[in-house]
Amino acid sequence: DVLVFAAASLKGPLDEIAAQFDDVTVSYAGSGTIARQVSLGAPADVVILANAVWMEVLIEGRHVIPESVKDVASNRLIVIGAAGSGELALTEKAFVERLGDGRLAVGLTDAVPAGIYARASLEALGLWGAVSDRLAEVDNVRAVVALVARGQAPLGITYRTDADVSDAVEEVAAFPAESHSPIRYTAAITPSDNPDTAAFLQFLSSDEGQAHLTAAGFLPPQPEPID
Amino acid sequence: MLGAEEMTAIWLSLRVALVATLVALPLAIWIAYLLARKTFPGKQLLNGVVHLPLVLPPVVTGYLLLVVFGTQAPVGRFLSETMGVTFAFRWTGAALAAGIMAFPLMVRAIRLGIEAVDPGLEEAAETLGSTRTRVFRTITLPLVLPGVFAGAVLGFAKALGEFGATITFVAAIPGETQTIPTAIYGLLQVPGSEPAVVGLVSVSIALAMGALLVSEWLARRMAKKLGRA
Amino acid sequence: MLGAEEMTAIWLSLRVALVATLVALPLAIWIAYLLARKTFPGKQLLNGVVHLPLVLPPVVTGYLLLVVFGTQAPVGRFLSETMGVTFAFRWTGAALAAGIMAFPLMVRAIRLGIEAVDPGLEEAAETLGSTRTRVFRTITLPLVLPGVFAGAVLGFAKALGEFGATITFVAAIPGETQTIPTAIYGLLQVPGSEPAVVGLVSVSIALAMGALLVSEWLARRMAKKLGRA
Amino acid sequence: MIEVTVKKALGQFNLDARFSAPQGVTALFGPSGSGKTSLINMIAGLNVPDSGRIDVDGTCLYDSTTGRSLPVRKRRVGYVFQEARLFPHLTVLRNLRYGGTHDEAQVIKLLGLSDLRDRMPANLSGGERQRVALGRALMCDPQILLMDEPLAALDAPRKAEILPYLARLRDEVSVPIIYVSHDMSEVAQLATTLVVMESGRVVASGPLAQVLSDPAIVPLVGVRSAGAVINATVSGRLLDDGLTEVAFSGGRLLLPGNFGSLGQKMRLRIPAQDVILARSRPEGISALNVLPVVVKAIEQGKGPGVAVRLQAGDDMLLARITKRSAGRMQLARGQQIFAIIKATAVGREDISL
Amino acid sequence: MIEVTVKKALGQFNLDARFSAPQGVTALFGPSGSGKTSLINMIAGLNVPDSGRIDVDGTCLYDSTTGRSLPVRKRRVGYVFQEARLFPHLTVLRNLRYGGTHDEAQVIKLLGLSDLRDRMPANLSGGERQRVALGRALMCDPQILLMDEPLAALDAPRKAEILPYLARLRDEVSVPIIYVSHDMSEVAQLATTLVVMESGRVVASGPLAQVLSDPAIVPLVGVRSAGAVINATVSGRLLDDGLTEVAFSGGRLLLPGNFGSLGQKMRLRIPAQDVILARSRPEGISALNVLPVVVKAIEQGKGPGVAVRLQAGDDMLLARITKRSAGRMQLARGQQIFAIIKATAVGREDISL
Ligand SMILES: Nc1ncnc2c1ncn2[C@@H]1O[C@H](COP(=O)(O)OP(=O)(O)OP(=O)(O)O)[C@@H](O)[C@H]1O
Ligand SMILES: Nc1ncnc2c1ncn2[C@@H]1O[C@H](COP(=O)(O)OP(=O)(O)OP(=O)(O)O)[C@@H](O)[C@H]1O
Ligand code: MOO
Ligand SMILES: [Mg+2]
Ligand SMILES: [Mg+2]
Repeated sequence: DVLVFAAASLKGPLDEIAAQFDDVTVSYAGSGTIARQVSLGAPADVVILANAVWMEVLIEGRHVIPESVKDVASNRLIVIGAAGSGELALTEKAFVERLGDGRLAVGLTDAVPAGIYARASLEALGLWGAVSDRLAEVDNVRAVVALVARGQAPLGITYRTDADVSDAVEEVAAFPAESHSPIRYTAAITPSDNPDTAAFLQFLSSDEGQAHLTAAGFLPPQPEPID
Repeated sequence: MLGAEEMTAIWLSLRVALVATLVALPLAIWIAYLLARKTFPGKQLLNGVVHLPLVLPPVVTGYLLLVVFGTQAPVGRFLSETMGVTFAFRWTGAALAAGIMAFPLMVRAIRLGIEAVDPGLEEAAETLGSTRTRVFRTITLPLVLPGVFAGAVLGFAKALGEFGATITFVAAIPGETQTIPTAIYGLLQVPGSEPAVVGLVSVSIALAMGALLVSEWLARRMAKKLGRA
Repeated sequence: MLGAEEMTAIWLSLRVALVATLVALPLAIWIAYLLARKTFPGKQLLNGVVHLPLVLPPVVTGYLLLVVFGTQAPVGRFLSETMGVTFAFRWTGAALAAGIMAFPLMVRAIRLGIEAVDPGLEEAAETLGSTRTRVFRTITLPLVLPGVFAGAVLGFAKALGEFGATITFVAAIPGETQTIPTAIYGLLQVPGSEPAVVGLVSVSIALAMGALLVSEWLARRMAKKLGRA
Repeated sequence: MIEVTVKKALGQFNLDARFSAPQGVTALFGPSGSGKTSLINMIAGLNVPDSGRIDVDGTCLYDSTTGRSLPVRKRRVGYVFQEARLFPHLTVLRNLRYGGTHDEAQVIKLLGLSDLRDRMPANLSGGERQRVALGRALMCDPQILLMDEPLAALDAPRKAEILPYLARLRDEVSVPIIYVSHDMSEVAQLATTLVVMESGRVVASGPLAQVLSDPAIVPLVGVRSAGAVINATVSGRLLDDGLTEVAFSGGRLLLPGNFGSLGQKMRLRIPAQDVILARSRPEGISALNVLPVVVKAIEQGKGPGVAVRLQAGDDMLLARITKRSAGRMQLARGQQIFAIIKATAVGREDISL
Repeated sequence: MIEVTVKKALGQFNLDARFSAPQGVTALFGPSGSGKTSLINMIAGLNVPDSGRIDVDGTCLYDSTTGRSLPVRKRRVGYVFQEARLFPHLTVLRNLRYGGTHDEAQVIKLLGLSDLRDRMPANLSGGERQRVALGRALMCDPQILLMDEPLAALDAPRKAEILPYLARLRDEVSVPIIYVSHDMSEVAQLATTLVVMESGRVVASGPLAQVLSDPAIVPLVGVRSAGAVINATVSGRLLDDGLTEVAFSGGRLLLPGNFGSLGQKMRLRIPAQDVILARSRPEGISALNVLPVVVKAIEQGKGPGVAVRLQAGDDMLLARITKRSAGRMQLARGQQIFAIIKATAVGREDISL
């Protein structure tokens, strides 16, 4: 049996992939939670995180086998608005206008990966100053979607994969990929010596596995960033 | 160890929990009274609804709050248009979420208190010409105070600790809706933030312990007066 | 609407909540009795510790559980080596988390019940030659049953709804630790899963309502017997 | 005027009571479990009959045919409960004032409550508690007073102290009183009407003197309770001897103690068992009161006793003697004999001013 | 043998009581609030004195000098509380059996509990509740019985029914009983020892007859309560008249009712107020009992009364007559006179077999 601890945002495609095996079970949670659990002895065979920093922590603590770490997918950071609200230019004026006296929903900008990327992009595009005191920071990208879907916030920043969750929202802009460090979903094997893990990881990177991921809106793994 | 943002979160949490408790208390007393002493159609339904925030995952409660009290939602819009109360991304919204999550605990404690009051005393007060309202105010309520204190302290503690419904409903805006638990959550997502977490956790504990000690003291004073201690 | 995984989560939740409530109940009664009737050094500390799970954000409680009962942790290792009980990432751990989160609610309800029992009756039983234990078993406990029912139903509801501490402590492993609330959390990540979420939420509500009705019915029967209704 | 007709099933027990009582004190007398408390609870509105009607002084409190049932607080009953029911969180004074402050100073003085004013109920003795409950009911200025064995927990001197106050209440304030008691001397002193209950039914009711002098009632109320009640006037005082002389239609009686003022009307119970009969006027005996009387009737009781109705002036006395004495004295109707009444036999508790 | 010396401050109230009582029933008599309940609570162990010592039948229950304080459950007291304190969740039968099943059938029968067996306490009347409490205490086979006005809520016939059982208990089981009551005829019938309390202090204590015939005690216990207690033997029966003849050292007395069996020893209270004195043997009167007696002492009371101690055989009787009569009769010590005791004046409640 293979026990996979995976970032919750991967649930859709990963469930499909796991269904190809008889003996793969996936437990979903936030990346930070998973990392802490694994470092405290969780019986996971495979770890898939949406957060590269936490993977570093696991590698340093020898909780995963460093050589096994591998990018499995990537994502795009986008701006969502209420369905039918139309394209948004990535300019200060457009943001300020669209927000009105509302707020911009994002993940916690110093804690949740999607929030951290959002801050980086906004800074890179020179929009941070205009919106930094207009943020509504939440714990989870799905909450961003909920806020925008319920009309509570006019705009929100999420992954492209999240925009599909609700019909009430649509993508109104996409951040340039280079405006933030790459969004990396990395998988690794724990030192549990489970012989079946290899097959699962392999399938993940296979064309078939990747097809499930792209169908859900994920992008193929990005080439290694050049340090 | 605790930065300015943490201090703000602490003050805010205190305010949110206090307001949530104090505003919910009268309503909790009223509902508890209905459940303890009255029979009416839909009683079990009311009872069930009161317990809902306990059963539902907090995120779901937060989402339901959005659906009902959001700016675009009928109730939320009505409140903001007629009474000028908005909850969206305001500390009042955090208090609403905390109050609703704390509500079942308060109702149950107070209800148990009411059920322990001898109805014979209320009867006696009625024969002395008191209206139901006066009987409640002068006999039932004072005798229920231990239950009310218990309910208030449970509610306050819960309100201090509430996270899921709050962040979903009003996000974590520093100085407005970022309470201790949301601050802690943020910190926990970052590797190596443990010392700051310990600081905030200690403050939470200290606040709750303070409330607990005050309520125990009040209850003891009360019991002494009634000759039970 | 509800797939096999959801059904599994429902059964597991039911088992976790039941076990958590039933195992915690005797302990809660004991602690409630201590807090209601005894004075001893450290009483307020105990009282505070009991309330902790209420005050702390559930995630923090979850981490603390992981730190204390994890496979690598001393207590966890001791328990698993001596008694063969492991909590980490097992359904037993989910029950432990649920029980601990529900504990303050149970203790408080039962304590209020105990405080409402006339000590004069316990005195009378003592003059009839009963030991303290027998007095407790035959007089105090039966008279506290309404409080115990209230505590049990609050605890059960809370245990059904517990999310943060559970997912942090034991993750959400389908068939082992994935309860209704963690299943709902997962579903919320997937487009088009609203019907399943609504289904699970309804089941949660139905279960809690069932427990509520049973406890109300038991309490009413009891009250009738005591001639109060 | 109180009129009560009620039916109610209480578990196994069936209450089916009917009585009417004029102004004054109606005593409810009956064995434990006969339904006295249940009955006055219905008058207070704390219990709703299955059917019937309750009127107090022309006000209909309850009528099952019209569906009328006045709420408890509007019935203005002063209810003294068997178990006091003091409000445990209020001081004695605040308990007293809960329903009103009618006659406050007087009530506090007469019930000896002034030292208790600031106490909490938990620190009162059983008797103190009942006195406070009584005071509380009185101070709410009730239109009807319901008392459920209010004095059972009091000692004799306290009882004697409170009873005259109740009697005055009856006479001056003219508030109807329903009084449950096991103590016939209490009842006899206060009551105008006696209602005797047994197993949920009214087995006898009517004016006190009439019911009490009915030999058939003796087994129900107990031998010691029978006796005539007469009206008299304070007519003199023997200060040296500490005696008071009262006059009634049948002559003069010397009673122990200084009470009343000259010319004051009073009520006097002469227990049947304390009357001795003699064929000739006895000489050299310690009993001070010897009255010439005419035997009006001799009624055979069930036991060893015989009740003798005696005419003394316009009043009727009752004597209870043994059959054997009646035989030996050859008592007969119309006979002119003497009734000997010991001065000390008429206790202070049998006199009400 | 019970020996109690205790001190305790209760708020404003100071209890400072000392008494010792031999085997039998010790009556605790005193006004409301005098500390009776507080005192027996200390014997039961429910209240701890500030200092003192309590011994029952040679067992030390409490001693402040040694720090000994037996736990409540080991004191084996049968405590009948003023407020019944029945366990509300148990049926009457299970309440009764809670402390044991000693003498179960007899207790249930004598207290008239058989119909109540399956009832819940909430559905009992006040008197029924107290009877169950009494039964419960009796059935735990106590080494000492503490009764706090156990019969206050009972009607006269029930009282009369239960009292003989308590008397038998006293005589046969030889369990010491401490009995708090306001009713002297209850006390007189049961008690061997009388302890009179006032404001937390014991103001009089000793053998019942002695305390009761002390004129100084009369204001404390009430005029009606004084009276001699004599031992007599059932000596004859007048079936036709329904009378029973008893003999004592001073002569024979006819009493109403059929009680006891020939030769049976009994105890008899002759209330002082029911004795009439005559210089010559009166003729043609209804009172059946005329005894030759010698005046032993004439003691002046505070009020209009005079207490006359009379020697009748080896026994002492007490008569309470007015000063005026005493003067008119020119009573003097050593005088040979007659005591008239009405047969019906000695009530069933004054006789204990
Ligand atoms: N709710 C009830 N269910 C069943 N029986 C009841 C109920 N209430 C009262 N009874 C019964 O009705 C009878 C009358 O009770 P009630 O209290 O009126 O008597 P009471 O005359 O006041 O007696 P006491 O002098 O002892 O106070 C009792 O036998 C009691 O057991
Ligand atoms: N805890 C306390 N604090 C203050 N005063 C108290 C306390 N307990 C009792 N008392 C007082 O002590 C006195 C004696 O009370 P206790 O109950 O012993 O009287 P009692 O003789 O039994 O009276 P009753 O015949 O009315 O039952 C009362 O005046 C009462 O108010
Ligand atoms: O992988 Mo997450 O759900 O953004 O922490
Ligand atoms: Mg009654
Ligand atoms: Mg007392």
